[in-house]
Formats: sequence, structure tokens, C-alpha cells
Amino acid sequence: MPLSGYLIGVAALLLLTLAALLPRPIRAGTVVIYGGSLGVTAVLFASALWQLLSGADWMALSLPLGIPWLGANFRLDALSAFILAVVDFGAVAASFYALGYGRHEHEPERVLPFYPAFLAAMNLVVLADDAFVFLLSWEMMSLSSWALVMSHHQVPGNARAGFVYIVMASIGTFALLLAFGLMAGDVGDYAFSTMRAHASERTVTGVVLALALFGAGSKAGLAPFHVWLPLAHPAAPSHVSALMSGVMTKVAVYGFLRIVFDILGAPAWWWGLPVLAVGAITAVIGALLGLTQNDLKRVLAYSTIENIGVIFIALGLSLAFRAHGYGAAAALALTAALFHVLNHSLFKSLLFFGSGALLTATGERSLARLGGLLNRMPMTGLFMLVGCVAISALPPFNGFVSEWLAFQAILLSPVLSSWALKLMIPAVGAMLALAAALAAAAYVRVFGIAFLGRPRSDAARNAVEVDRFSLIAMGTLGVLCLLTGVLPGLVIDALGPLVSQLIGTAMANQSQLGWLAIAPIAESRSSYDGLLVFLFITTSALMAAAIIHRFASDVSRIAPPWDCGFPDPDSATQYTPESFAQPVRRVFSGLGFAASETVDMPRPGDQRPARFELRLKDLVWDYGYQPVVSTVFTIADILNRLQFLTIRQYLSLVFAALVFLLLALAIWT
Amino acid sequence: MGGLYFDIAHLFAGGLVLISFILLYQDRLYALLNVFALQAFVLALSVAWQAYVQDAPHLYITAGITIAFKAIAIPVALHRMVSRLGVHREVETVVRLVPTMLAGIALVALSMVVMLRVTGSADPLAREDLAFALSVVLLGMLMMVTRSNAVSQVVGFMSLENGLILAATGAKGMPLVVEISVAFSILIALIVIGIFLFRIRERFDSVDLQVLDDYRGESR
Amino acid sequence: MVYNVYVILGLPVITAVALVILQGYRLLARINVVSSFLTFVAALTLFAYRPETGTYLLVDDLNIVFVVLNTFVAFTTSAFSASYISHELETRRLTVGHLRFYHAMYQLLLGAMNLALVANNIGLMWVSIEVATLTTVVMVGIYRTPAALEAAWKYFILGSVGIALALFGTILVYMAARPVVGEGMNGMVWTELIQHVSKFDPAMLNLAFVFLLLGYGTKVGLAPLHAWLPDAHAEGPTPISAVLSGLLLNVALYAVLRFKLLMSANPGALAPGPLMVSLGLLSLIFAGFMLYRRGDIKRLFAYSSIEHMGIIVFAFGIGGTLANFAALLHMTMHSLTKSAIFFAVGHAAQAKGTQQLAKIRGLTVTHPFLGWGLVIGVAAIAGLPPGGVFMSEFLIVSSTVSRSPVLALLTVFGLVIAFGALLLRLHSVAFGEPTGSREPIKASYLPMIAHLTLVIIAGIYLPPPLVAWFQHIAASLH
Amino acid sequence: MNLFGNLTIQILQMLLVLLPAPLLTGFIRKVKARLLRKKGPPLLQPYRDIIKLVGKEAVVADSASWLFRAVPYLVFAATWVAAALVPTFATGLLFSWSADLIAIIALLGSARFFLALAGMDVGTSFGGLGSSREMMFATLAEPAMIMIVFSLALIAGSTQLSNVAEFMLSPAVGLRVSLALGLIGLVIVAIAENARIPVDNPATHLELTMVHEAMVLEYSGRHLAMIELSAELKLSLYVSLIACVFFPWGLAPVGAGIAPHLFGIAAYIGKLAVAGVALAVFETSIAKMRVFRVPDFIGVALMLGLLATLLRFMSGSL
Repeated sequence: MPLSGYLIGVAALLLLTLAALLPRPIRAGTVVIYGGSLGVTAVLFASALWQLLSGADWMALSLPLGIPWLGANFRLDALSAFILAVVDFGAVAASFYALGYGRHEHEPERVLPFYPAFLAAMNLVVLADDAFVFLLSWEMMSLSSWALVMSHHQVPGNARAGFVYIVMASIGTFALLLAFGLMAGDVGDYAFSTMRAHASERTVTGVVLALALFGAGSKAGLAPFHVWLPLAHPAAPSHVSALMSGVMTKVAVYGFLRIVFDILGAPAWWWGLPVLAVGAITAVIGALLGLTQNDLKRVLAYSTIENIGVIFIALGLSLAFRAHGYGAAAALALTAALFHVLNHSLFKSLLFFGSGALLTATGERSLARLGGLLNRMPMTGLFMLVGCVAISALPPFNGFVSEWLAFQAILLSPVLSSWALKLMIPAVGAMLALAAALAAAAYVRVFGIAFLGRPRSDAARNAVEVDRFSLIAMGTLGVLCLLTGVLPGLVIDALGPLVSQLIGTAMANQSQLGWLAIAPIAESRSSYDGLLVFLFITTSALMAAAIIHRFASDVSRIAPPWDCGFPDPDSATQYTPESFAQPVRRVFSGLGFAASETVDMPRPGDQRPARFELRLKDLVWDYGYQPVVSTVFTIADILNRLQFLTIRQYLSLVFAALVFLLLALAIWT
Repeated sequence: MGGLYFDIAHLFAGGLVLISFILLYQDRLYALLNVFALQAFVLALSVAWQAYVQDAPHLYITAGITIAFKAIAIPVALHRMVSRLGVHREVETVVRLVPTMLAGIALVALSMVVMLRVTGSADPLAREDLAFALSVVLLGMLMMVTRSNAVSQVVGFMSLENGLILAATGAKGMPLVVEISVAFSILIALIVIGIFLFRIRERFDSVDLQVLDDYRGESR
Repeated sequence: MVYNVYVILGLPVITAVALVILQGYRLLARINVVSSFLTFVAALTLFAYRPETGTYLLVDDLNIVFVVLNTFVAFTTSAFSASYISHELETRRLTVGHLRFYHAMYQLLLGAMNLALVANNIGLMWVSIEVATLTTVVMVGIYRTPAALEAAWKYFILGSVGIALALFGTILVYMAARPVVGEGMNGMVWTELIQHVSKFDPAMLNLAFVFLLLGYGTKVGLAPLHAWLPDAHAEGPTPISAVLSGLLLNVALYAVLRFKLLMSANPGALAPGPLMVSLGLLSLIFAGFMLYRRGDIKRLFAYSSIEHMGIIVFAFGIGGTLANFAALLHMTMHSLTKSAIFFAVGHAAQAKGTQQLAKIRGLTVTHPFLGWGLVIGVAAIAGLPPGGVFMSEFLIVSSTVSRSPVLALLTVFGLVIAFGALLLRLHSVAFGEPTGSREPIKASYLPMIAHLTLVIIAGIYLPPPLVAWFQHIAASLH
Repeated sequence: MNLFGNLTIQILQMLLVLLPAPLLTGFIRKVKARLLRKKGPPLLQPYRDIIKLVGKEAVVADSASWLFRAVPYLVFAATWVAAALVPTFATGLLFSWSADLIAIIALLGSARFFLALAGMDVGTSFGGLGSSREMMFATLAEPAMIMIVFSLALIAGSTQLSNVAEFMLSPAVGLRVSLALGLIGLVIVAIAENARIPVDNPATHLELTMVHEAMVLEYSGRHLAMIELSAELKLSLYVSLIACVFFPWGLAPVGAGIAPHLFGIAAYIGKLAVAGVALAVFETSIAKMRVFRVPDFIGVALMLGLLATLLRFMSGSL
């Protein structure tokens, strides 16, 4: 499909936005809008995928829009094709899911108009080829998603979430604006091609890197600019949360790739350092805080932060290798990053869909009121299980492959000559492993509390399975998580062209290896075969089961739980989310959060109930953001006195200004 | 144009500055008004002189307006108002007199400095005139910001405006001077009327601001 | 001989007289609208037939844009004011007598502003700006509440001082010009001045510019000369707030621009840039902080006007084709957006019966149309796409950063501060648990929609002729 | 021949890790009892337990889900596959390349993941307690393990166990500090992962600090048998891992004849015995520690691993 086709698609989405503004019966509107978005994004996804796989050559196009003398420039290269595919696939899944989920929306008129606009904006960001169009669509993306976050504005807390979100977003945009301004330099031409051409005579690359890391990173959720994310993502309707977490963060990563890997030019040796550091910190902080949350969607949001951290670790590695001229290693690291981009978009959408399903079935987001849902919502439970295993980076699912590749890249780091990197990278590796382990714990907690055990509320007790659309959407994603996990070679080969676009070289073609195995560098060094592992596990498990059931007993008796002889009918005695997190809280308190537990135990004979109180403090907010906010308000208060002067005092202001300027004249001229 | 003309114009201009100082020095309303009337009179004289020097008859109109309006009508009106409003005679100053005078002197010096930087291409008469005019303007403003009483502030504004007229007439062949002086007279008339209308507040300084805040829905 | 410029000047005055004579407020309102529309049409014809330059009148590339924008916003505002005023009558806040006065003054103001724009004579310009000020003073005070009188009075006094300063500046310019262009009227004719300015005495010009910047800057509302602006916006009728923000500030700005041209055309004179840049930044940041503590919705947007005037003056001060283009664009967009916001705010205040932010909540729930209109307007004025302000701010920041990163950083700082404040207020006004009355009010949304549509279109697509126009001016402004 | 040979070796290997696993456990129990001057259970008791359990009917709690029944087999399968890829007596395993050391650890991670879920499935307080603590230990044990793997991989230039073993056999190894650190760290991790004293007590059911046993509290019959078996399998896996990496003597190289392989098997059995004795002595000589001391204990392993890796990064000779 020619580039104009994609733009027409975007235009169609915008038309859907307009259509959503027309008055209509709500059901019809839901079907029309989501159906329409589904159709359009499906076409876009298909053609983007084809563009990527067929390796068709790049397309560029310029429209007489935007800044007049510059025009609106668009380009579709391998990188944008890949991200476009990710975006639109997520969009397809979300729209399909929303066909079912959207029916439960109370105020659809607050969601429907902005949903297609959001999709259109994300597509445009990826297609943009000059700074203006890029930032315009970038900000449109923020704006429309902000509107979606505000769709349930009467729910307490959502308004604040929306506010923090939109402010952080626009600060990030300003950072990118400054970055582009610096890159355009005195040339003053904002077309990416021109910036690329003048990459050589650029002097302030370090500043630009910092700005890009801040601008794109704050949108992606890098610590310490992540505070808006766990507020905003859960506030939106679930299919939108899925898009924001699974897709929009990827668009942010794309922004970083486009600026730092593509436009900014050859990296300096130290570029890797900040990226690695920020990525590692983000991964650990996200995983830790996710483990302490009770709100299901909030847990997912924090795990998004963690995964973004993983992606940026890989990106940092790639930068470091590239700066030292190790193309193959850089390609490996970049492949890991992009692979994780794909994976995260898959399982994070799946998990948010699942949370939406729970919301529909129980009306609960708090883990503490769920439980025992696997028996009541078997399909949802199964798919959520797949998602949890995949995101915990466990074989044979896809999450493991990308992290494995990242580890392989880390193992190559001794070749680097810089001591700082030598010292840093092992620590980063440890933090990556720590984050993975914490994530596993977090998802044991999520699935164990929400789906296993006994129901903790009537809502959970009376839950029923959700509609077909949601199930199909989740099922598809689950299957894809498995497929990309067992057939990683295909994905790696598909990523080849864009890796070589950004790095110059790509990983060796994996398809020659037998048994669909992958070997990043050499088979003698390390290799992994998801398919075989999967087959081994399934066969041996089935074998064992079959043998035992066949030759030994297959009888089983249903009985009340034994519980060491102290059975308790009350489901309140189960482990709660808080209690599950307690060991980790105790061990890691102080890293990004501070937990304080106070126990009030009445003396024997005292009738009053014992009280256990848990306080969690988000240190990043308390020490990073609160001071800024209070400073602003203090200054505002001080200046505000000027609103209440008398006329004479105002006159004296004027007089003072006059005298000052006259003095200036007298002295300086 | 001979030295005599120059000196006389100079005399008038300097006289205006001097009177501005006297205005600053006054601490009684009636006295203040009288001094202002004097300033207006001197201004009129200097305007008339300029009219004669530049033989620009229309300037006589300005002079006439000045005499009739500033030297007579306004002071009288203000006299009546002061007595009507029973504004206590004391001119309460925000800044004490001595610092005010010192500031005034500094201002005059400043205006001299900035004005004398101007190259002599403009003829000296105009330069001097402008220098004095600027000092009169600044002194008038100083008066406005150091006095908190409505009447004295009006007086300050009017002396400021005297400075403007001085400058305008000093600028040889300046068009629209008459119109400007008329416009200013209207302006001043409006101000005076305003004081009459809003006698609720006897000073520009709005009365209790907290009250107004309730109207504004503003809060400190 | 082309008469259209005389139409622009004369028609408002004639209408004003007619409005004083005639009866019946509906008729008056209609006449008001029609006459404003005709003026707008006449202004449009200026593109086609441009009158030759005379001693008093001048129509060149620069002011034609101002004139057209001016008359257009005046027209839409008059349409808005028709529906607004009728509601004021029903609620007995104004009497028919007031209205006659009001409409007459409205037309007079329009005429005065047009004159100020097309005047080729700096004295004439000064006089007409003074007249414009006086008319607005009267209209600000029209409600006769103590607060309104207070505001009008404050406006009046500060405005008069500003006028005085501006006059002194004008005289100085004449003095500077006289040795070169000779005595008499020529010394005040703009076209003559700009021709010979290079030979003027620089010191005199510097002095003059200081006074003119302060004098007209008071009208522009630059900090610290802004004091009159918020109250005047808040206490007057909303159409007047719209006109003040959308037009009068521009007119004063236009005056400043003219003199900036003089300055920069003279090699010896000190560059006006730094002065304007610092004043602009000061206003931007100051207003940004002031936005946080506002309790009155109209005063809030008045401060946002100060902020944007700061941005525009800053951009003109930075200079260069790009920044000048951005500044002109920003000015246009600000006029359209801000007046649209005031249209929405006016009706919202009428619907809720109060101007206090604390008492206006959940507007999108109770009055969806007004609420979302306000959301779009504020988003646009805060610099969110696809509003035209986004494009101008993009150009301003990105063209500044390469030249002096520090200034760019300061600008961004101010913009972010203001952004935060505006969005904070918007959240409380448009969203959340609704308060106040819910019954719909009869309002004319057309002006608001028209403005917002224009703004959004401009943010995405600027018609080539307009662009060529702006670029031409921007280049001439250097 | 070669493919066939490798296949047979692979199959032999799978059996060789599976069959002696209970024996190892029994052996350790026996030695411990002897050390305590007790008679102790017979050596083959673990086999008897498993056979008996398999035969019994399984009691399943009414609040359990299908996951509860599936987990034992999944855990067993994952552990077995992991174990099957660790060279015990010969390096030329057919499928050794299908998963490197990192993948093996991840497989064990999957096993733990599901076991922890099973612990929470019935909805009893003990299960949750076990699961949460198990996961907490894992959050420290896994990074430690990864660090150790790094140091090894950096020495051997591979994460492929066969290649590592071959490298370790080669004279190029020499004596290295980082290896020693890695060994200590790996032992600590092994103790923690296998729920041995001082981290956990495998021989008790009613102790509040128990972890592994608390998770599997609700299991019975064949399910319990599977769980027990995979626990024993895991123990022998770690033993053979340590053996393969640090004491690879006697491993039959690729394409060697029958004799070397037999020798390799014998050597393997010997290594198991030594490890058993050592573990028994260790466990009898120290006491179990409080739960919240365990993180420090495992933290030591993490530090050692990190140190080893850093040393490797700093210089090739350490």
C-alpha cells in the first residue's frame, strides 16, 4: 500500500471521531466506532506487516500542511513499519475487545470520540518525518489519551491523574521541542532528513540525548518521570489502558529510537551510561512498587514501567556497543529491545483486557476483594495465566526470549574498552535479573490472589464469564505470546531490516539453524530452542500423567481443605495481597518506597480488636515532585500580593519602571 | 534668535521646575492648589512666549486654555471640593518631605543627564526645554506616588501634564499641540468629575480592599 | 480615489450616533451587528483596493492584517454581545438606557481602534488610542457595582498616566525628526519618519522609545504596567473583555511595533530587542505564576492575556523572520482563541450566575456545549495542538533555542508554569462533580464555534496567501 | 552412529538423573541419622514413599481449581527437562544446545512459579505463607544465580553447559579466584533453592518458618508423589550442576567409546555420594535461621557472584 494509503487510513479514523460526535443511540455508536476502528487499523496493520516482511523499499510523502514552507513530511521505513505494525495490532485487538467491553460503558459519549483520534495520533507520530508533524501528533496523542483518562472524571482521583498526566506530557513535549530546536540548529529546517544530513557538525549532542531521554522517557514511563503513569493508565477504560500501556509507551520508545539512533548521529562512548542507569533503576523501581500495589490495574501499570526499564537497558547496551564499534553485539542488544517491545505490547494488552474482564464481572479493581475466579471465569483465567507466565519471563513463553537475548548481550560486554561501562554492566545485569524475579513474584501474587483461593467478596463469588469478543481478543493474544515464544527465530529475522537500518548490521539469519533454534552469536556460545523446550515439557508432563493415571490410581476425593488440621471456613483468613507482599516489603523497603507497619495488639482480656496498619510512601513523589509543586505555589502566593495593591502603589510600579529604564539609558548609552 | 529670547524661555522653564519643587514641598491642600495655579500661570506665560518666538498663533489658544482652565477653573473647583468633602487640610504624605525633595533633586539630575546626551543637532532651546519638561514630568509623577490624597494626586497629574505641554510647545512647529492640550484638559476634567462622582472614596486608593475581594471572588 | 478606508472609520461613528438616537434594544443590537459586519467587509476590500498614502492615513502590509483581524473579531463579538446583553437585561443587571450607551460606545471604540491602526500620523495614533481607552473605561464601569467602578477608575488613572508617557515619547520622536525632516506635520508622518530615521539623533530616539514602550506598554498590559488589565476584564461586560483582550491589546502592540521599526531602522539607536525580550519574559513568567491563585474566571483569562502578550512581545524582541512570523501568527491566534474563550466564559458565568471559579464545576456535565467549547479553547490557548498557538509556540521556542538556549529555557519555563495553572483551573471548571444550576441558557454559540474552527484549521493548514502576507511583513520587520 | 550414540546418551542421561534422585535423598537422610547416632530410615525409603503415594487416592480440596491438579506434572516436567540438560557423565548430549544455563535456571523458575501458584490455590493461610516466602527467596536467589552464571560464562566464553564443562576440563582453566567465589555462591543458592537447612527444614511439617512444605501442604497421593519426586530431582540437578561445572572430571567427551561413558557414570555416582555426605554433615552441624535472616544469607551469594563477575571484567587472569 502506498504511503498515501496509510494517511487515508488515519483520515478515516479522524472521520470516525467526527462521526462519534453525532447524536445516536449508544449501542449503535459503540458498534460503529469500534467496528470502524477495527476495520481501518486491521488494514493498516496488514499493510505495515507486509511492508516489514517483504522488505519493500521506503516511501516518503509531503503534504502542503503544517508549517507552510516546510510542509507535512511523512516517511515509512523499516523502523516505522515495525512500530506501526505493533501499534495497529494493539489497536485491532483493543477495538475488537471493546466491541464487547464498550457496551458496559456508562458515558460512551466521553470515550467514543477520542478513541479513534488516539489511534490516528499514534499512527501519525510513527509516520511523521519532520519535527512539527512529529510533535503535533505526539501532543495530539497525549491530548486524546488525556481526554480518555478523564472519561470517568467523577471517579475520585481520576481528575488528579489526568492533570498530572497532561502536565508531565506537555513538559516532555517541550523537552523534545528543545531537542529538535537544537538539532535543527541555525539551519532552521525541521525536516528529519535535513537534521540527519547535518548530524556531523552538531556539537551539543549530549544535551540533545538528555532532552530526548527526558522527553521520550517521561512518556514511556522512565523513572523518575514515571509518576504519572500508574495514575493515568488505570484511570482510563480498560481497552484504553491496554493501548496506553501496551502501545503508547512503544510509540515513546520509537521517539527515542528515532532521535537518538537515527537522527542524532554516531553515539559518543558514554551515551550508554545514562541510558543503562536509568533503565536499570526504572526496571527495579517499577517491579518493586508493582509488588506493593493492591489495585490490579495499578500493578499492571507499574509492571509497564518495569518492562520499559528492560527495554531501555537493552537500548543502552546497544548504544554502548555501537559507540565502541561492535556492530554484531549492538545488533543483538537492539534486537532484544525491539523483541521486548513486541512482547510487552502483546502480553500487557492481554493482561489489561483481563483486568477489564474482571472489572466487568465483579466491578472490582482491588485485589483484596477478588479471589477464586479461576473456577468462575475459566477462560479468562487461563488467558491471564498465560499472560502472567509470559510477562514473568519464564520459558517457553515470549517474555523469556527477549530477556535471554538481553542477558546474552550483557555477556558480550567485556569487549568494551571503557571502564565505567565494564563496572556498570554487570550491576545492570544483576538488577535486570532482580527485576525479572520481582516481576515473577508480583504476578504470582496477582494471579494467586485474584484467580486462586476462595472468593474474598460477594462480587467475586457471583462473577460469571465475560462476553465472546473479550475472550477471543484475549485468546488470540495468549496464543501469540506462546508462538513468539516458541518460534523466536522468525521474529528475529523479521526484525533484521530495521536493526540494520539503525545499526548498519543485523543479527545472523536464524533460519539456517536446525530445529528453529536461535543462537545470538555462535551456537557454541549459547543457543536456545523454545520449540524443543516446549515440546519436552508438554510431552514429559503428559507422559507422567498418563503413566500414573494408567498404571497407578486416578481416583481423587473432593474434601474440605486440610490446612494442617486447622481448617477455617472464613475466606478472610486467606493470604491477602498485603500479607503476600510483606516479606518483599520488609526486605526491600527504602528502595523507591518506604513501608511502615504498626501493630496495635490489645492486652489479654481487652475486648477491642487488634489493629494492623500499613503505610506506604512513594519516595519519588515525596522527595522529587512535592518540593517542586510547593515551591511553585509558594512563589504564586508571594506574587499574588501584587493583585491587591492600591492604585498609588501600582503607579509607583510604573514610576519605578520608568526611572529604572532612564537610569539604564543614562548609564549604558 | 537672540540670547534674550533664549534666556526668557529658559527662565520660564526653570521656573516651572522650581514650582514643581514647591508643589512637592507643600503640606496644605489650599496652599498646594494655589501653587499649582501659579505653575499653570507660568506655563501659560511660557507657552505664550513660545507662540511669540515661533510666531505660531495657534499656541496662544493653548496658552488661553491653560490660563482659563488650569490656572482658574480647576483650582477653584478643587477648592470647593476640598471644602465640600471636608478633607482635613493636612496633606498626608506617604514618604516624608525631606526624602521626597532629595528624590526630586535626583530625578532632575537624571533628566538632565539623559537629555544632555542628545547631540546639539536639536537646537539648544529645545534641548533645555525638554530637559526641564522631563524633570517636571518626573516630579509630577513623584508627587502622584508620594501623596495618598486624591486632590494632591490630581494636582500631581496635572503638573505632569504641564510638563508635557511645555515640551510640546517647546518643540518648534509641533503640530496638534492645541488638540493635545484640549484632549488633556478633557482628561483632567473627567478625573475631577470622577472624584466628584466617587466621593465615596476620597482618595484613589480604593477603600477597604477586602470588601472588593468579596465582589471579585478573589482571595489573598 | 478609494473610499473603503473612510467607510472603516466613518461607519462606526455614524452608527454610534444612530445608536444613541434610536430606540429598542433588539434593533440596536441588530444595527450593531450589521454595521460591524459592513465594517468588516469594507476592511476586506482593503486587500483589493488600497488607498494611496496620505498625511493622515496609511494602509500598508503591516496594519492591514491588524485592521482585518480587528474588524472581524469586532463583528463576531457584536454577534455574541447581542445574545449576552439580552440575558443581562432579563437579569436586570443593565437597563435599556445603559444599552443605548453601551452600543454607541462599542461602535465608537471600533472606530477609534481602526483609526489608530490606519493612522499615518503618530499624533493621530496617539489621540485615537486615548479615545479608545476612554470608551472602554466607560464600558468597564457600566455595571456601577463598587468593584466595577473601582476597576474603571484604576484603568482610567493608570491609562491616563500611560497616555501621558506615550505623548512625551511622541514629542521626543518629533524633536528627533525635526532637524531632519523639517518642522510641521511631516515630523509626525510615519512614512516620512521611516524614510529618514537613519539620520535621526540616536540618543533622542532611545529616550523616546523608553517612554513609548512604557506608555503603550501600559495599554498592552506588560508587567509591571499591567495592573489595570485583570480588573478591567473581570468587572466589565464579557463582550468588552473579549474586545479588550482580542483587539485593544493588539492595537497598543501595533503602536509599539511601529516604533520598534523606527528604532531598528536607525543604526545608532540601541536595539529595541533586549528591552522587549526582557519585558516580554517578565510578563510571561509573572502572569504564569499569577494564574495559580485566581478565584475569578474572567480575571484568570485576563492574566492569560498578559502572559500571551508577553510571549508576542518576546518574539518580536527576538526578531528574525521566523520569530516575527511566529509572533504575528501568535497574535492572530490569541485574538481568536481568547475571544472565543470569553464567549464561552460569558455564557458560563450567566448560566451559573457567578464568576467565581470555586462555584463553577462540572461544566461539561451541566452544559456540554459550553463546557467542551471551553475545554477546546483553553487547550488551544495553553498551546495544545491542533490549535494555531501550538504552531506559533513551536516556531518561537525552536527558533530561539538555537540562538540563545537560556532564553528558550526561560520561555519554556514560563509556558509550563502557565500551562499547569490553566489546566488546573480547567479541570475544576469543566470536570468533576457538577455544581450550580443545570438548566440550559439560550446562547449564540456561532461566534465561538467560528473562532475555534478557524484556530484549529490554522493549526494544521495556513492558506498560502496569508502565509505569504505574514512572511512579507516578518521580513520587513526584521 | 553419532546421532544414534548421542540419542542413547541423552536418554541414558534422562534416566540417570531421574532414577538415583530419591536414592540421594535417602542417602542424605541416612547419613544425617548416623551422624546423630540414630539408625535412620532405610536407604530405599524414598522409593517406597513414592510408590505408595502414587497408589493412593488423591484428596483434593473443594476450593481447588484445575490448576491444582495440573501443577504437579508441570513442575515435574520442567524440573526433569532442566535436569536432563545438565551433563552428568558425558558432554555430548544431543539436545544440550536447546537450552543453555540461563534457560535451565529459567525452567526451574517456571517450576517454582507454578508451585507457588498451587500453594495459593486452595486458599489456606499456610499455602499463601509458603508461596510468598518462596518468591521472596527467589527474588534474591535468581540474581545471585545469574551473576554466578555470568562469571562462569565469562571464563568459559559460553553459557552452553557442555562447552563450559569441556573448557573446565581443558588446562586453560588454571586456578581462579572468581571460580572459588562462584562455587561458594552456587552452593549457597543450591541450599536455598532446595529448601535445606539453614534456609528451610525439609523434615518438618509444623514449623511456622517452613516454606517449601507449607506450599505443598494440601497435596496428597499421586500429586504429592510428583512433588516429592521433582524436589528430589531438583536436588540432584543442583549437585550435578556443581559437579559438571566445578568438578567435571570423568565426563566422557563427545564420541568417546563405551568405557569412558561407564567410567563417567561411576564418577557421577561417586560425586553424588560425596555431595550427599557433605550436605548431611553441613546440615547437622548448623541450625536453621530465622526467615528474615535468610535474605542476608542469600545476599552473600549475590555479592559473591557480583564480585566474581566484576573480577572477571577487570582482568582475565582472576
